[in-house]
Amino acid sequence: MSHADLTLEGYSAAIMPPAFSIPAKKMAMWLFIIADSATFAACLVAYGYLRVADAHWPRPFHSITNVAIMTVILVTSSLTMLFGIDAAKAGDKAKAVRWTMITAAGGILFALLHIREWLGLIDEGMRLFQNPWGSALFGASFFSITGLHLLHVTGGVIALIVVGIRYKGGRYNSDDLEITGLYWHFVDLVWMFVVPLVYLLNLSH
Amino acid sequence: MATAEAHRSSTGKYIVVYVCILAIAALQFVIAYSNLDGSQMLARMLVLATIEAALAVLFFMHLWMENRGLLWFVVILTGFVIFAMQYSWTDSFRLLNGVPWAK
Amino acid sequence: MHDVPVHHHAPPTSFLRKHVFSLDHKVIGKQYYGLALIAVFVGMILSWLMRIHLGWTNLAIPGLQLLSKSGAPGGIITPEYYLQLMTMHATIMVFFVLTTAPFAAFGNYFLPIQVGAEDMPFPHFNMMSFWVTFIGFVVLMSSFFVGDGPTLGGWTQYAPLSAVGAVSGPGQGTGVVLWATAIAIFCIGQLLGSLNFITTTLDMRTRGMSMWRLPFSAWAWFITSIMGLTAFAVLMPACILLILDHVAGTSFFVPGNLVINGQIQPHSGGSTLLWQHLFWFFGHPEVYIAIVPGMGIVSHVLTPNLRRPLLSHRVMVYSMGALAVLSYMVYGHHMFVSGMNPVSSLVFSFPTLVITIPSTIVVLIWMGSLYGAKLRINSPSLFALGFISMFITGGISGFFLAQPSIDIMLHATYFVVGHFHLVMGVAAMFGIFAGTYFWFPKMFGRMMNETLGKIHFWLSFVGAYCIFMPFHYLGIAGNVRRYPAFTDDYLQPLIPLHRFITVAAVLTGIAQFIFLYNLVHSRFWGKPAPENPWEATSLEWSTPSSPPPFDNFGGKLPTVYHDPHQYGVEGASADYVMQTSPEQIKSGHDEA
Amino acid sequence: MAKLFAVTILLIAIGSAIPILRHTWDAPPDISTHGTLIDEQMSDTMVEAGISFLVSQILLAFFIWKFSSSRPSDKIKTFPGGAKTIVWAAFLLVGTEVLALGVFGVKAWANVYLTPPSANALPIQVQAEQFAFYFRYPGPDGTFGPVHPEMINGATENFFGIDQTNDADSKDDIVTAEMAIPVNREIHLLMHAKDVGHSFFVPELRVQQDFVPGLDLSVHFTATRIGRYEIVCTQLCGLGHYNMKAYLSVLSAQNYDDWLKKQAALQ
Repeated sequence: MSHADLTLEGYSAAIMPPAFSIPAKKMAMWLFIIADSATFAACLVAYGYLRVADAHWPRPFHSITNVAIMTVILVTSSLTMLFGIDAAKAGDKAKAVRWTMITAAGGILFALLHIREWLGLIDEGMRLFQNPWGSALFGASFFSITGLHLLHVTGGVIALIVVGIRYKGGRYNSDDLEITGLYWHFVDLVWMFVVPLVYLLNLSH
Repeated sequence: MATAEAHRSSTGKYIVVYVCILAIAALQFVIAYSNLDGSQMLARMLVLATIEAALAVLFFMHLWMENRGLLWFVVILTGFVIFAMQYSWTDSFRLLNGVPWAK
Repeated sequence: MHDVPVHHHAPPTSFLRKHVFSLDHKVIGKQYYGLALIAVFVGMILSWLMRIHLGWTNLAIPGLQLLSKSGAPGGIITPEYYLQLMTMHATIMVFFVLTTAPFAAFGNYFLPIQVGAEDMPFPHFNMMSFWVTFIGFVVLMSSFFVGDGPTLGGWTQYAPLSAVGAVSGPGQGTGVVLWATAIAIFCIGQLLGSLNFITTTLDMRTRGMSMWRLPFSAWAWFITSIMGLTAFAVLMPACILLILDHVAGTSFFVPGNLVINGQIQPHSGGSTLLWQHLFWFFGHPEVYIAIVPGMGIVSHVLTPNLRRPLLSHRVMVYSMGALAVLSYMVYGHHMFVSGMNPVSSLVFSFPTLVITIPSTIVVLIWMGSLYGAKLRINSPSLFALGFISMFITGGISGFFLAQPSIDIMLHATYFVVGHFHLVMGVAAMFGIFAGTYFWFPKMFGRMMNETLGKIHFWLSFVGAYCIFMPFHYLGIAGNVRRYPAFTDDYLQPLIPLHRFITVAAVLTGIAQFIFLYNLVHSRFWGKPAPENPWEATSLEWSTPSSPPPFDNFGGKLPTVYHDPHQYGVEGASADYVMQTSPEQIKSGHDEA
Repeated sequence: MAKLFAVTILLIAIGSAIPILRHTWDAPPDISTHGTLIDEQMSDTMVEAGISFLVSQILLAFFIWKFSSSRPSDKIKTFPGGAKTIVWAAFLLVGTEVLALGVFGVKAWANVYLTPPSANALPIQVQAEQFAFYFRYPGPDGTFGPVHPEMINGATENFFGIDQTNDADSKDDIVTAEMAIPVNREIHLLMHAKDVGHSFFVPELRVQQDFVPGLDLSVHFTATRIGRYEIVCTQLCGLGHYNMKAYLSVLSAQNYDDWLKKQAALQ
């Protein structure tokens, strides 16, 4: 058992209790989330900055159906993640794995819908450097922000599957599942800002 | 570690939060179709998104149940950094008027 | 001692795991130090080339044509090659020396030991952090040999010069992409490092080690890593957007209707000020990422040599914290005349001026602690005192630059160059030197040569003033920076001063080879170090051996009973009380 | 060793102050109306910074001298008042001093940047490009014609992209490579970057302003002394950055009119 494990299991005779009463791994995830929020915030500020500066920013989205479905899927996957974590905490391993995999499936579905949407837009002539509706920066910012988010979703799905399998095999415990869950909720949380800023404000009337 | 019983009751709480988040998201979609001008709409969107995010952070990510120190650490640090980024806006607005002679 | 035994992993035996992909924070710390050492000499030699060119523009530097045939035909540096060398000098120094050496190198080695831990909580991340940084360095250096050389855009890479591609000058195509890639990679490395540093400080402290019992250096690394966590997270997407502008034809930072080389550029809609905002939002915290660890190291080195604690532990820590907070609120002072909203200039000016207050407090605490102390003069303490002198000098020129009205005269002149070289370049380097002389016995079990150390100090101290003080005069006279040659009439009288600086720079640079020799020689043939050569109290001096064993404390974790800097304690059995000593003392000097 | 160190610090501190006190390398004399405020601000700051610099370096030297030679039996002494005094001193002395500088500095800044140019200011356009400045005078009609970037052509010396055949306003515009201005007349300088970022710096005029591509800025100033000065670029703009300059001639009103006529004839 290493020192790190000591902190993870709250074995506090040899060391000071952790600052915020959470294991180091969870703390690291929170720190990652803080850093990542700064990254997304920088991207969104950059997008907002450019959008405000352009009086004729394109508003090409006709339908909200796809993005609404994607939002519901992602928020629901957060909920299923919570069920998985709860089951793991209660010791019901099979149920926990099942819910985790359902969450991962939700992530995959989200990613597929997203890619389908991307392909649709690419079909309409939207590229990183141009689009048929106006400011070239529309495509650039849309693809880079949603792309960054999609990258996070993909990473999250892989993490969920890996952690889920290893949890099943006994290598990881319910805490690890919970920490992966933290990340997954964060991906969901970022989407909550991406939807209104990138989609809804660019809705054509 | 909390007991299984505590978790059964938390399931109910999660569903309430889930419904709230979806309801707020739905409200955003409704606002998107209203005829508000840009800044008004943006303000409403941001407020709603922040509420959604707060719900997710506090209850999905369990920050409310953690040590209060962690809550303050995360919220103050993230809030401060994001707030500090907002200086640039005035220049963005200036770009609207400071168009090059060419245009 | 009431040490608690812990089980630990067996030390690795394979060469790769032991020396290359080591998970041991001590090895990683040394690797970072080695990287910084290579980088600093590369950076220094680049500065030599630049200085020689500035003093004697048409002087051929033998052999330089081998590095770049087009950049230095016949050994004479072309203007564009000068700018490329300058950009690389700045990038290497800021990122791969001033960030890696005081923060990543010493922090990795000593933070876990100072909090009383076996290792960092995420050794794999730690290893990745180093190797990712290393890859960043390799990518950056590769730009010397790829295409038409490294970028010439300066380390700030202002768009659109940096964003429109090769059309704007040599190195602006591949060079910029490599630069931005290297920096983005570097950001990932430092994010991983920061993550480890923060969790180590928060969660790995040994029994009795409350936050207020952490020594100054540990506090400084902790505060720095919080800055690093958020600042590098902003630079990374900015670099990626810059790369997209290059390779994917986006125009985040390029407005429309630019005519370069007779062609209208295809870009439109972007903003050059956006890049500046994003860059400086990182850039200013970065300045503090370079200097705050230095402040921590200097405090940590000074206390054992003053034989008394600093006047206040808490005030010192709060001041460093205040600097960290302010560093996010002042970044616009780099942009006073860059076309930013003139009202914002005033808004940024005041927090910048307020920075004077915590900085003054830090300096006055050092000075007030000198009062009535029993100062020991040795290489580490000389460098620490030299740091204070440099920090004062460099800090005071900030009075001028914080005011937008004066900045009209001084912006982009050598005054700025003198200011930041003294305060974050030389001062931070002095912090690194102080740390090296101080911790070398712990890192390698041998003492460094004192005489050589002192010679190194004198030459560096006097040399640094000879180089950087005249920069201020040049700046006041209006000498613009980033000029490979001075063709303007009003700059002609200043050229003798430039030659003086060049001579000083070459001599000071040569003095650094004394340090290198001392480092290498002492590593193998130095006098064996006593257990606690500086009679210091913090935990790194309680490890069973020098260098510490694989698990730092030999299978047991220490227990901490005291504040970190207990010197000259009344009624104690010795002049100093180790943090691990269970001896009951009346804590006389520290309110913490 | 410590005493030598103290003396070294002292010598460096005094040696650094001498060129400042003797004005060995001074800023060129001011030729503008707004520059006085900046110069005053500069010299006030120099006094405060100089005093802070000398006092703190001398104090550092003195402490190093005095407290490095104690015997082992000596007891350590604590600075009177301890950290509390220091914090108060920092806030009260340095804080107020520096903030006062900041507050007074607002006036000098606002004088340049937050006051609009007067209505009869003479408008002149300046376009910065790699690596030259070009100036455009509106001619008798007092208005500038529009600019067409696609028409910019160095070979035909159409640096601004002016369409002199079709645009009425452009017909009388005068484009020059050198800037001439009448003395004691306010100039409203309209700044445009053709390619990358540049800067307009005339040390004598106490004017420095970057050109921002995509954002046309302006500065205004009044020169008070006839002479010939250098305009230099201070924003890194590429390999010829150091060579990017133009001359500013401040002429008497009569000479300015003659100059302008001569330039108009050359168009």
